[in-house]
Amino acid sequence: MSEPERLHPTVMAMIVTRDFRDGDVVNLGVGLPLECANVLPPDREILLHSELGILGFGPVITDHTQADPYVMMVGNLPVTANPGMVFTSHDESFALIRGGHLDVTVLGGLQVDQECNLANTQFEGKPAGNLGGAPDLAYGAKRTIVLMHHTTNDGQFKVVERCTLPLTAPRCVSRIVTDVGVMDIEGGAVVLKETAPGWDPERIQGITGARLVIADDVHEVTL
Amino acid sequence: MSEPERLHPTVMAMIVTRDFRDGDVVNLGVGLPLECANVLPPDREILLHSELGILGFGPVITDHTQADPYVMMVGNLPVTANPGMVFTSHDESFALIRGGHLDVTVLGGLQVDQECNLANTQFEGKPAGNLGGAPDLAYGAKRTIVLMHHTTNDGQFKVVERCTLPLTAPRCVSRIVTDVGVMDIEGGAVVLKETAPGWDPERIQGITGARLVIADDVHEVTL
Amino acid sequence: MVRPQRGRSGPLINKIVATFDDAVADIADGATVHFGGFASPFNSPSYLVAAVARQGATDLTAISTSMGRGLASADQQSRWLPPELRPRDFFDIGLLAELGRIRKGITSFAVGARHDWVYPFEERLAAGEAEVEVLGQGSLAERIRAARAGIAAFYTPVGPGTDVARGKEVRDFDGVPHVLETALKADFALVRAYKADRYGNLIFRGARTFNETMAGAAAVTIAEVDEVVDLGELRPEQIHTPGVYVQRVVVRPSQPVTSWGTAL
Amino acid sequence: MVRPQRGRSGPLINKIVATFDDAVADIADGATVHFGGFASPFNSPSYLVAAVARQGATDLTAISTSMGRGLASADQQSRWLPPELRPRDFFDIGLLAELGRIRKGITSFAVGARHDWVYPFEERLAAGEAEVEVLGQGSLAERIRAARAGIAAFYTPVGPGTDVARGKEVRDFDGVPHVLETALKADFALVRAYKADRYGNLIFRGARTFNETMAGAAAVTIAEVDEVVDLGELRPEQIHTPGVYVQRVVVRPSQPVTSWGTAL
Repeated sequence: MSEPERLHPTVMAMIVTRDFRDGDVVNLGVGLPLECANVLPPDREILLHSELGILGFGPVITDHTQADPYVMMVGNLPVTANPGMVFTSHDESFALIRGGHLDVTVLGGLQVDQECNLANTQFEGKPAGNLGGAPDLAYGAKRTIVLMHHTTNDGQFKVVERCTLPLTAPRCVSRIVTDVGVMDIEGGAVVLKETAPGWDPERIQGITGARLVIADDVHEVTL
Repeated sequence: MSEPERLHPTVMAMIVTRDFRDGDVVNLGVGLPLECANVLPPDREILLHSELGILGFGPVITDHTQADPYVMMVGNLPVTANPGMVFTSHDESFALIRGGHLDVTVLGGLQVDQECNLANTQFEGKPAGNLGGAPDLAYGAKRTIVLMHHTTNDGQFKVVERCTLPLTAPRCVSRIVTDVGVMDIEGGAVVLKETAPGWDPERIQGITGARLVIADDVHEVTL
Repeated sequence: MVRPQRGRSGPLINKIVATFDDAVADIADGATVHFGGFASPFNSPSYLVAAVARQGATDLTAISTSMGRGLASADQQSRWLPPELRPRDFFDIGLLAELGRIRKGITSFAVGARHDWVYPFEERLAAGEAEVEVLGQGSLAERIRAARAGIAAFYTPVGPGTDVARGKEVRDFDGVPHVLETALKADFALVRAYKADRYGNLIFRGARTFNETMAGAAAVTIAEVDEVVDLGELRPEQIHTPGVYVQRVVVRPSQPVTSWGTAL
Repeated sequence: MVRPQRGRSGPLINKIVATFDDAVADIADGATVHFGGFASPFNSPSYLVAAVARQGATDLTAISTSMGRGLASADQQSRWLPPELRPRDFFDIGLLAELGRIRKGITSFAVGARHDWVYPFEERLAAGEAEVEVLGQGSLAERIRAARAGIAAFYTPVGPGTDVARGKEVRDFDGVPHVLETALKADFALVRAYKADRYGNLIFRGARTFNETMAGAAAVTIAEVDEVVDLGELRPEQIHTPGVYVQRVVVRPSQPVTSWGTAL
């Protein structure tokens, strides 16, 4: 029995961004989280932040001729210069993060556990890791959302009872959006709130390493 | 027997500034120390700093019509905007001070003792004091020069064996320039190096609360 | 099942507040407030101070580089300007001290710098009606910056060997004694800037003093500005304070209002 | 007796150095060096890195947000630009790792972010020829800023509960655990800026990354700039880094030099 289709990254990003309010200050990690920059309606005023010192940028630029190499986010991706944009130093950028001035951070994840711990630094087979800005972001933002595939390429669980990889940040994750559903971590449990079309809770539990609590009002994802 | 004439503040300032080298970064306190800004030859490039966040200013402006209220140093004194001037915040201004980026600070003093301690915060008769920027300046500058009258208005000693007033900063003063001479503090002793015209060492000792060591080459002040 | 995202869900960002009285209306008795500037009519958040005076909040902890001169300020602080240019709308926190609103000052300049200069806060102190914590400007600025930056405490080499270090932890780093100082976060920060946009981005004119330092070091930062410009007019490289540090912006009146009692 | 002060006693301030090779000539083996930028051809001090490679200093402690990709950098990092605009003169500290010059890295990105991206420093690490200290970018930036600001150490809430806090003091403030981090001062800081004047005042273009953070956090800060302008051309409000933080300035060549081995 083949598994149902998983959610497209664009849809995953739309699930994350549907709750953003105008004025929210949101840091987007590289990879999947950055998709969020591209699905925000242009009439919304969400201030996007990237830790190298840019705040208030718009969508990723795909037309190379329009790219300004001085307006880019982490990962050397050129982004749109929105009115009201600000540049800072790295130390001020993290003053802003650590000082509690971010509303949301959307991070990628390798493992998230039911104690809200996040591991997103790859150590396996590597002599060291890459912490990047995630430790500060996960601590400093009022809300940390992890946006990731529900399992690894080779089918290993990423939503787990207890992270086995080194922690990037402890007790920080409030929501997990994956390609099969939406989970909130509440009171030490992973609560399944929304499911991708065709994915019932049992099937999601089957690819999840933590026991899922099924929300009373669990429903198919809406945008 | 009336005492010889004391040095004019302008001359005192010239004694301080004669050792400045081009490129020196110098903070000037209010009061007597500020005289230094006015005696620097215009062809010298000494970068004057004031702790509210201005670096690289020129002489105090006396022609009111030329004053720019946005270019002023501590004490609300308008100063000249030299090319290359920079404005900063207060925190960056003190990062610069504390971080060791100042060559010289010229401070006023109420008492200086032979252990290089400085007291320049008035407490007598007041319910509290004014520390201002002096604690950081005296610590952070490579060299702290105190520019002050040798005695108080009512004849009390200001160069003393041990400060009796609360300390502003410990073990910081390297040179004292007063209206009767120049003293360096070396190895726990106040060493008299230069004397004002008409003031011999004995007479200076007579108005000094610490035992003066007379330098072998003590001489009349030169500019 | 997956439907397209709907449009706008709320108002555009607009931090401009119509009046100074509105801007400070929610400062409660007992609040801790950063007051920016550096004792000058040209960098003091004068109209915000006056609005706090009108609003009546009392029992305040005031964090400010100096405790102010009170109503005599404008003349004394700008005596070097031609009389016709002297601002008549300078109010500093001495006004709040005069009105008995300040329970505690955290400051670098607690009193008049001469025996015959006696300022309102000093009189309150002498009368036992207020308390004060005096520290050097560098430690004051760094403690405020730490609050903005989410740093709980830091070790500075400035303070050991003086009264400032009393009761505080002193520890050696590389053989040099350092004193532990903690972050000074406030409920409100009142700052003065030159231009702002509706996002709250600020630029300053002249030395940025404690205005830049304090912006973002409080739950609510309120900026008093000379001018509000269109979004995009302030260039991203030139903005000193990112708007995310600022919650409210109020524009100064085009003509000076010389009485602090005037609703504005 | 009191004679008028004599005239000039030394040269005017001029921090402009003629060549990159001159600028880095005194970096000794074993030095600790801040490398600015953030993995982009447009904010990396590329020509300074190349000059250090030519100069030969080894056994370096390199402080940098990432440990670099080495000679493959330019293509990989600017693949989103039209080929004709891709800089061919991007050198990052991966070059120094390739040459075996780095004994220790202090960084946030020690390795390639994918299994199949294996960078030079990572190979050295795997071979036991280098060591590394990995920490989050916020703590890295703050430790460097602390060095610039003369702060010995600080307590940050970021790190407790993770490997970063191992062996470090953890202390509660307001019930939240904080880890003690110390200042990271270097012998040299190599930074990239946009414009400079002869005082060493700098302005940056775009995000200022670690370039602004590191300027002033070393005994000697060297700035690689696109352009030197006349003194006074940079407005005092717009200068990002005061010249007192900068000891040397070198101008980038007007035409890209694509080989790191070319004396410059």
